[in-house]
Amino acid sequence: MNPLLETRELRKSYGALVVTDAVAFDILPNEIHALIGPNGAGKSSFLAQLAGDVLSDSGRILFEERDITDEPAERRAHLGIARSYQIARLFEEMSVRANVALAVQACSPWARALGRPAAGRAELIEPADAQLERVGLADRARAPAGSLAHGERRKLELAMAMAAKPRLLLLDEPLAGMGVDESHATIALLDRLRAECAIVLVEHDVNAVFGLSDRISVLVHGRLIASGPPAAIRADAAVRQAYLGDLAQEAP
Amino acid sequence: MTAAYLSAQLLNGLQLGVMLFLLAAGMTLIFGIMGLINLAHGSFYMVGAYVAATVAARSGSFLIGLGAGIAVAVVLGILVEVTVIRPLYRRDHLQHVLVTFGLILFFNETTRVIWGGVSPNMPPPALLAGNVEIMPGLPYPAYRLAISAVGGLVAVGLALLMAKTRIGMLIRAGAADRAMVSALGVNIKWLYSLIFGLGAMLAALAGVMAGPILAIEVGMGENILIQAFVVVILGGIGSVRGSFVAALAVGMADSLGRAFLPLLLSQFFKPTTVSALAPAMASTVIYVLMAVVLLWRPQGILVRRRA
Amino acid sequence: MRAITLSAVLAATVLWAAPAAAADKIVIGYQTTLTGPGGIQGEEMVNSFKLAIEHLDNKIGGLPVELIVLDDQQKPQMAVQNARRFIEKDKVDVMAGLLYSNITEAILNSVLPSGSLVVFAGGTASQRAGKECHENAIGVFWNIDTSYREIGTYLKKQGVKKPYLVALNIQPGKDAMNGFKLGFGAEVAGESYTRPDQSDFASEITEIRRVNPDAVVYFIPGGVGFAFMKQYVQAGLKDKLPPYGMTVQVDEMSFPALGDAALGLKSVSNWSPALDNPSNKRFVEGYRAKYGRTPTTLGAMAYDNALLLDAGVKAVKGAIEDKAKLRDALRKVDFPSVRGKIRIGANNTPVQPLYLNVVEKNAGGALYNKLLEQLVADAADPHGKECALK
Amino acid sequence: MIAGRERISVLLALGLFALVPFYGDSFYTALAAKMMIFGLAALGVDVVVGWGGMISFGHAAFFGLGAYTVAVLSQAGLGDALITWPAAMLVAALFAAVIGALSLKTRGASFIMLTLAFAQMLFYIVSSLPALGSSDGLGLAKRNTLAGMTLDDIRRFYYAVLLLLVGALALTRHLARSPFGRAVDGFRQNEPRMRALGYRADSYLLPCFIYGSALTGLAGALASNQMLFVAPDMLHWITSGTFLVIIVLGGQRTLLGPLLGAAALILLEEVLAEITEHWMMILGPLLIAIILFGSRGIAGLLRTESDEPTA
Repeated sequence: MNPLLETRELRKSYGALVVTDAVAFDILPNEIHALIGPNGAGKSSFLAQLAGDVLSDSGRILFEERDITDEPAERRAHLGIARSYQIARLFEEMSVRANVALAVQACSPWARALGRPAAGRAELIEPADAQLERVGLADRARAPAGSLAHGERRKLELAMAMAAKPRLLLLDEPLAGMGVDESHATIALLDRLRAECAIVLVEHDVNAVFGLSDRISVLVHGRLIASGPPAAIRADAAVRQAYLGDLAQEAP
Repeated sequence: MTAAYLSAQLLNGLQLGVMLFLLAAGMTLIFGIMGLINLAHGSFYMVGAYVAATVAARSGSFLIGLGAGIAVAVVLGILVEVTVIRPLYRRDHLQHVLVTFGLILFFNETTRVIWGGVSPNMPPPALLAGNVEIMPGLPYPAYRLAISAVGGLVAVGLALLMAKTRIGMLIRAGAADRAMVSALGVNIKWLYSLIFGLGAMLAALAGVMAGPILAIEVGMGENILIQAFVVVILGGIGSVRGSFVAALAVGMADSLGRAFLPLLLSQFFKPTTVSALAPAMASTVIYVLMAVVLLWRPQGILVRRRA
Repeated sequence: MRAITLSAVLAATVLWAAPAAAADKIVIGYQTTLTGPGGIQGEEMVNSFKLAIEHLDNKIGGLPVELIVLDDQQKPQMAVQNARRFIEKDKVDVMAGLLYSNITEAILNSVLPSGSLVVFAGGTASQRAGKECHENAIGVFWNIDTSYREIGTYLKKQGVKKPYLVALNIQPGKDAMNGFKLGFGAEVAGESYTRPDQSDFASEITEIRRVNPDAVVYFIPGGVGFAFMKQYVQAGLKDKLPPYGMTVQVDEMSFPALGDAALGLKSVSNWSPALDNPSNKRFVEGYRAKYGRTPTTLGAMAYDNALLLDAGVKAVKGAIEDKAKLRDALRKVDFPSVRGKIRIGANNTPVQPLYLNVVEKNAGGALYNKLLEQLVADAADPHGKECALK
Repeated sequence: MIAGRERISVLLALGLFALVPFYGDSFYTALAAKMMIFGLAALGVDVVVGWGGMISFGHAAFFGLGAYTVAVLSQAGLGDALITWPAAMLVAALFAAVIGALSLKTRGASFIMLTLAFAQMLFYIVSSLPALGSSDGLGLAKRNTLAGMTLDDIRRFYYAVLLLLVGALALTRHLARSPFGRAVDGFRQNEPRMRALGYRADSYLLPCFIYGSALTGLAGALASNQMLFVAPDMLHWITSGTFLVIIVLGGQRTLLGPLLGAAALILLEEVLAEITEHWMMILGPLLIAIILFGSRGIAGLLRTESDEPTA
């Protein structure tokens, strides 16, 4: 099977600080591929490079065998890449529903944007509500996004990312700040999402990562030091040495 | 067209550029580090000139006037920073623009009340009053040369301050990453006041030096301010070196544009057309320069592209 | 236009019906620039206008005066709003004052169609004296074109061959230089027009050196003018090539800014404090006594503004309700101008003498303009022949 | 973002304005017309600054361009508002397209300075072109006619202005609520997120900039008709600053804000100028205090808790 997305020799640095170094990474359709590593390993930077928020210094990114290295973020979104952020980036002054509706609307053509009020459009509201239902935020639809609790903000991020019906979802710590019940529900949701799209998952919750992922890659100081199925990663000596040692202590 | 004429026009451009640099240097630091748009920066230029002219006339010494002008501007600058500007850092750009717009109205009208609308006179120091023959057939006012020299010295001084001192290190760090400086445990409030005072000092220095050649009048800060903004944008926000290069470029473009556009146009058009067209075109030269540079490098001349 | 025509007809009928009786007072709407860089000049105008009314026993043409003074802030929009207020709220009988030509233009454009009478002391665009002259707009100002025309004539007589012109790139600047060319009548060595916010003239001064003219004529009023003069003096050109201009650029208002840089500058004016006539004596002495310095041309124009109004109202015996009669009287009346013998020309601009002055120091070491000679006794605006008024 | 209670206050305010000619004499009518014209100009600025989050410090350029368009057409003998007013909007829009496209290559402070610089550039060009009357400006022989009907009577002109203001408010309200307006609001609140969702900034911010500029251009056309005069100072940066003061004074992103802000500023100037010739010494600190201590503006004060964002 051809990979949905792959990177070749991807590199990014800020002055002397190299954040991703010659990263070769790929993800198959409908695969959940987790990216783990210690803080500051460059995981979020790597996601930003994939999403186009940050342009890479060198190397290539291929999406469905098409070179998107120099495409801006909005082009990549249209091609089917959506992302959520580590620190939730919401439209704080809008309602929860309007946030998701805005994500739905991104897929519809510009010319249709001038007519009736957004708030009365079923073609925006219904898909938005469906996503809110999926993440369990339906009862908060009318609340301003700025008033949400931490876990709820994560869910809203997820709903917005899913609203675009992406083929590749880039999730940056979707479980952070969630309670146990919320976490379980979200993990179950991600598991089901596998049927719709591929997911690159950056997450600190080790149990969730090992439980959900088809493959896991380990990023340390901007370099991929290992990549493989969960069992192989668990057994990898280098990973244990470099990373899992201190992660094991952190894990609950 | 002689070499002497060309050199004279280049010197004119240099001197204008140096004046712009003195204003732009402070503005770019205030922009870059505090994220503050300060329209009232020109007010320090004006206050410096007024105070210096008055003190110089009373004391009979240009240098005492210079010192007084700068001192008053710095004190005023820090006072303004502490009282009005400090609550603004967390606000948006629009509020910066409006509050400093309000400051301009206040400073201009207060100056008018204090000095009564009369432009004070400020002769150059006697030592620099004459002309220097820098080339055969090219006499040039000594005072203007002195301005360029002082501006150059200030540029070097600023470069040393930035490169060699702890304050310079903090300023550079602040320009790159505001949060980091406070994380280092530096008293950010103190640093901001200091930078604002430094900006006011440079602006006042420019104002005092302009005193003997320009009219000291209410509103003198605003005209040069807009040109200085162009410099800041061209040089890249937060970059003192960029500002220096951009200031010289703008100074040259403006002076040479005024000198050579009429000559150039007269090759193609009738004199009446030239006299109608040339001033309009000459006054837009620096804005065209800005638009071109911006299309080519939106982040400024010297600043490297950051994604 | 129909509404206006109709109301004009109505107004005329009403006036026809009413006998021309003397009004009980005259309301004057006085507008000039009181804030901004021109504020100090406007202040002198208001002071002089008030001084004249004081000298006329607080009456204009025998009528008690209600004077309303407004500040145009040197903004055309504000000026028009003020003019509206004069007409519609204060119901003034006549508008007076005005300083900057662009402001005057804005006001004349907006109030003349409604039949208002404006007797003003400030500058206008040159076409106001020519094809855009209007019977209801009467100027008592100096005249830029005419002044520079006389500079041209004078320099020609002095044997100047290649003069260089520097002017602000605004309409009065162009009017000035066109006036000069008219009087000089020959090719000039070069000219440059500088933008109004430009205060560094190094480039132009270098150009002057390159061209190497035998005279320099400039029109750069206000603060930038001071800047030009200081830089010109510093370049060491003043003694070799004294620049010629109008006295309003080198008078008591500019001396504080220019200092000794002004010494020796020659300029043309339509008035001098030294003129020997009773009105002028009263004005200059009164102003010195009250404000502690010699007035400038602007003050003189404002003072004359009041004197003309006084004479006009007297001529119609206080019957100021009949605007047309008052206007005709103002256009023809002989008034005791501080300028000596002047009259309002058919194009509603003054026909007046022009003088050459030079800045010198008096016994006390203070700068003043010394009257050198009268250049011409009856200078009329060159555009007058394009005016259709009789 | 425009809730029911606000709709009532909008209608109330417009109703009050509609009554002015019945109670005020022609001077006050003209003053109220000026408030509406500046309100309309500021509405255009609010569309760009308030809704789009693009702080334009150069809207005086569009105001002036609209005004000059009317003056130039009037000199060419074209005096019908049905031609000249749309032409003014078109000219403003064309310039806005170019200035906006260039300026939108940057954000933040650079954007502010770029719009300022372009406006100053136009200011210098206009004030030195003899065809445009140079620094003296141009006079209009008479007001435009509206489909053959004269507007010389201030009341008639007043109602024409009121009608256009109502139209502009209605259209702006409609656009603000449309998906397009929502997207523009999204860009103001969080541009990177919008791009990650797949929105192109140029497709939303530039049209928003152009629309707002066209409104300001229309206001310029009306201003030239009221004053019967156009002058370069309409394009000066101080005018741009005044527009910003108006929207902040009145309250951003509120339909009524620009109109209230314009009314307040014009009244404030009148009142302060009565008190002292040095009224700017009061206005400056007053402005600073208003922004430092009460930034929601006049319309913000009218707003109540129930006006929450609606979905």
